[in-house]
Amino acid sequence: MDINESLQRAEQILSTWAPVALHPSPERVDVSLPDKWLKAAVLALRDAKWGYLSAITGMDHPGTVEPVTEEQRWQRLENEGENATGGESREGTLEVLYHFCEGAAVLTLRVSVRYSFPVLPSICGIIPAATLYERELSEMFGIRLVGTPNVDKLLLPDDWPDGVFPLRKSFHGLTEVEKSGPEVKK
Amino acid sequence: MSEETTSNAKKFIVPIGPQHPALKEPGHFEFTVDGEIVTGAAVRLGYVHRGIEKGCEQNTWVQDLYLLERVCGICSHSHATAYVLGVEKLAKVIVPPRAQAIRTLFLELERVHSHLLWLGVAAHEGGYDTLFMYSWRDRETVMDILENLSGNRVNYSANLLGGVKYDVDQKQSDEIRKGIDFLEERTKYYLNVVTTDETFLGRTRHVGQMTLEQAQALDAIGPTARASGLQRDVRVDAPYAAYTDFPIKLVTANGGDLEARFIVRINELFESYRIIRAILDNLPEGELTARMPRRIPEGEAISRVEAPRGELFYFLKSNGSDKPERVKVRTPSLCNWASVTHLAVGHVLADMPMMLAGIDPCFSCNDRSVTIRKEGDSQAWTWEELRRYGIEYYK
Amino acid sequence: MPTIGAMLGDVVHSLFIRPATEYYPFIRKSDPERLRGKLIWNPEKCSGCQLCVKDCPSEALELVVLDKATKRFVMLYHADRCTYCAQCVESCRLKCLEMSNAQWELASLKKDPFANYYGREGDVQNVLARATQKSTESTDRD
Amino acid sequence: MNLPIPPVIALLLFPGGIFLLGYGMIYEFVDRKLVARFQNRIGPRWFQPLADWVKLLAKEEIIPDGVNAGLFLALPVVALAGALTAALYAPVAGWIPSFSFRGDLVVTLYLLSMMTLCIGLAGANTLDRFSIVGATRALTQLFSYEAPFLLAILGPAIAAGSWQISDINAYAHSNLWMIVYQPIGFLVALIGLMGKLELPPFDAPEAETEIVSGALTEYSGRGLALFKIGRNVELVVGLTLIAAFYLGGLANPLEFILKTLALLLLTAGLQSLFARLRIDQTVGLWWRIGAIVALVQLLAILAGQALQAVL
Repeated sequence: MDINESLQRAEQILSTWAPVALHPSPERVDVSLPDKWLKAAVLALRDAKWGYLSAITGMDHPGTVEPVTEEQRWQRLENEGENATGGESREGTLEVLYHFCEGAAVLTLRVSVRYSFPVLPSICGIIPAATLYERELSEMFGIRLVGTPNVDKLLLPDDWPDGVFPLRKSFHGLTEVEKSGPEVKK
Repeated sequence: MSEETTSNAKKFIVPIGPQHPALKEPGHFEFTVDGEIVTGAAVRLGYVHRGIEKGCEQNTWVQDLYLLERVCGICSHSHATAYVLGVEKLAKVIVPPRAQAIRTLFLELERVHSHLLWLGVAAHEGGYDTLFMYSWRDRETVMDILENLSGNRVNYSANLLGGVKYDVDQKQSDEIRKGIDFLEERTKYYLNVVTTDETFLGRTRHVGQMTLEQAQALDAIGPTARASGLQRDVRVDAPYAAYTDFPIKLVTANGGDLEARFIVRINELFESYRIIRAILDNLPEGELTARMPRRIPEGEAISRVEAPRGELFYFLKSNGSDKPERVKVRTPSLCNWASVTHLAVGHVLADMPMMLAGIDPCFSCNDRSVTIRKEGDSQAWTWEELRRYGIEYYK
Repeated sequence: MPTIGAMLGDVVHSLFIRPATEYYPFIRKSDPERLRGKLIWNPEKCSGCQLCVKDCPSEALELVVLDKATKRFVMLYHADRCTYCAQCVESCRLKCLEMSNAQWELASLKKDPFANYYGREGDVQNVLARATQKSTESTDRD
Repeated sequence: MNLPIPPVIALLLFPGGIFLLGYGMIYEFVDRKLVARFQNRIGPRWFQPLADWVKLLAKEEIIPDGVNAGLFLALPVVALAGALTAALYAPVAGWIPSFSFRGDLVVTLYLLSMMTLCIGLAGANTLDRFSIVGATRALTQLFSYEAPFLLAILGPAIAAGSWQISDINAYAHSNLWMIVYQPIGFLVALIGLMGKLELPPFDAPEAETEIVSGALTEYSGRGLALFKIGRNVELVVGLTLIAAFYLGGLANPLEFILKTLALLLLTAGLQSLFARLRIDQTVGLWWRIGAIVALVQLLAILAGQALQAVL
């Protein structure tokens, strides 16, 4: 199967939801989507029989974590003048990459969610095999997947504390969380 | 995962694993049975979760190579190759052709050892211990070849970022050829055994049958998919390393049952022997390594390798430093679980180990992230707790 | 053609040949030439660049620099931590490291035999003395 | 050999009791060694079964929660006692059976089935799921091989015109080996014995890759040791009966050793040749082929005898 043909077909299928497609390398096409259109896009791919779901990758993009005081904000406004961003601490995002493969072509659907609302629709209804990937994603990154058939622990121990997600950048081991975690919950 | 049945009868669940003689590695399956018939299946992984993906973010690119090689003991070279190919893509380094050919040679030798290992394990699950013993005896041949080539039976660490460590000289080449000739003879014998032995066919024919449509819907990969007639092989679809120069013929079968999986894997062995011989005949001359920067330029790379069990998927993200920002590993076994849990329903319990073995699961491959166990009231005991308990008990 | 007992030939044949099992601790195969065993360090050429230490995935190497100008180094090699990947051998631009094909049976009741010191006699004594001093200091404090 | 042995010695020392336990262990060793050699392995050393047994005896016996403790402890003893009692009616070591009466063949066959019944009960007694599945399979298998096995043993009995083991033994000794004109019966009996002993390929009741150790999963220490030794004894008794009936009788110890070892070689070969049969395949094999074939053989014998009487 020709790579370019596959990629063009993918772009065409997805053009309704994402007009812009990037080509990071000759065999790849990257498409950014808002989360509300994820299911529709996946369904369209499935209906057109384009490739298979190869993997779901999660990525953590932490925001600026240090809290900014009022004083610092004024300071920054003075220093940077009109271009100042307001000094708001930027909220971290979690990016989820759905990799589809057809022959040599790799299509990546990129969806971002904010830390404060890490919710994505589940695609298990369309692709049953996605359940394990989704379970891994929600365990490792704390993304809640609405409609996924099974939310039992897949990889982490059963007594893993809630709200601790090992593949987030802020995770450096369990010891402190362990001490304070259960009390906070109670 | 199991569909609720209308009867209110108490479910009878047969657990297999995490410690169970059928599984040489820890994984947990719950089969809901009605008599001997399986009515539901669920899987729980993570017992050998080692935090490799997280660990990769804390090590340098060079160190990660060896960490990732240890994701799996059987397909270690596939993991290392997927990783180095991705990093080389990021760094835009062209690897000398001789190095690529030697990588491919190792990949195929690894496939030979993995498929022979699987043949033995699957036979053992079916209670055919004689086949198990013989296939593992013959597997020693390829293990010896690998040991002589790289100095190690597993974790060959033949790869380097930008090339390979070990060259193949004439003497070794002759040794490999001799070993391959012997193995080819034996493989023919095994193909005959698994396709004609009545008792064994009774355990494999029409067991765990997956149609082409099901394989497509369940996103199966590797030999499991190819046994259902699905033409899916990264070596053919997207040739990497030296597969462009030494093209692979796609091996498929149409049965979709366990017998077909045996046939596909054994026929793949013949294909591997052919490629190994072709590589030895036409080994390109030249350097073994290319210079590699210590800091990898910013970017993302996807690299796919056909491991013995199916497509291995690596996603690498670099932030321009000497450590990766994100390493995502999607191992082939993870893809094929769905085929087991969906197809188990309706089969008898006795077929379950065979079906589990049919996809050649690799639990170390599945389990990669962090495991730090919490002390206290839990079923998972830490080593310390266990020791303390032991001391208390024998006081 | 379906048969019963397809492995009959092999099974009967086995009665008349030697078992394939190796009598391991009693009879040993010779070590393959390329076997990756204990690491050997040659101090003559070392420049003290620490690349091997930096690249080691398992923190098995420590290079103590006593005096860089006169090339007085002591290499501490933990054979128990080593994964025998040979990355350090490749990383070394001056080729002062190599893997011998000896000592691969790593079983011991103590950790001590795994710590290998390489370097000039006097320097090693020096480093060892410092190490013991440090450890006694720390126990004193406790 | 016809030396009279006092009952106490016959029970405790020879040919029952200690002798049988030791001899069973030797046969276990020979069996394991042969299978190993068939698989091109070395196999265990000569004292391995003894070492296993001593180790098991020395180990703690764990009585799991939720079982009837009395039954749990009694079953291995009953199983072993059944096998040992059966040995008293069989011409073990080529000696005349220690005890003998008309119809003792039927009693012996029942005693030999005690083992499987005990294993089934032992499995059903515990709450463990593997045990229960194993017990179900063991009993299912019992129902499938028992009838053909019985029919296969009946063949020689009818030919000899007696239900007494010593009579059949004597008849077999003085006539043409029955394996020659009842080959089917011989095969069914031998394979039936393998089913009785749950040897591969009939090891579905204790298929380790599915149900760990089957009905005996919860047994440890002495209980397990007794079951194991009981099975060894049953192996010896079973081989003795088949050798006595089909291989021209057992008149002296040498004949006994040679003939039973030859049978053991055959069973070891059969063990290593096949993949494990699923329980449904086992049942199907016995009822669809085993029972019918054995029945045909029996009818042939009866017809032959009727013909002989007419002539």
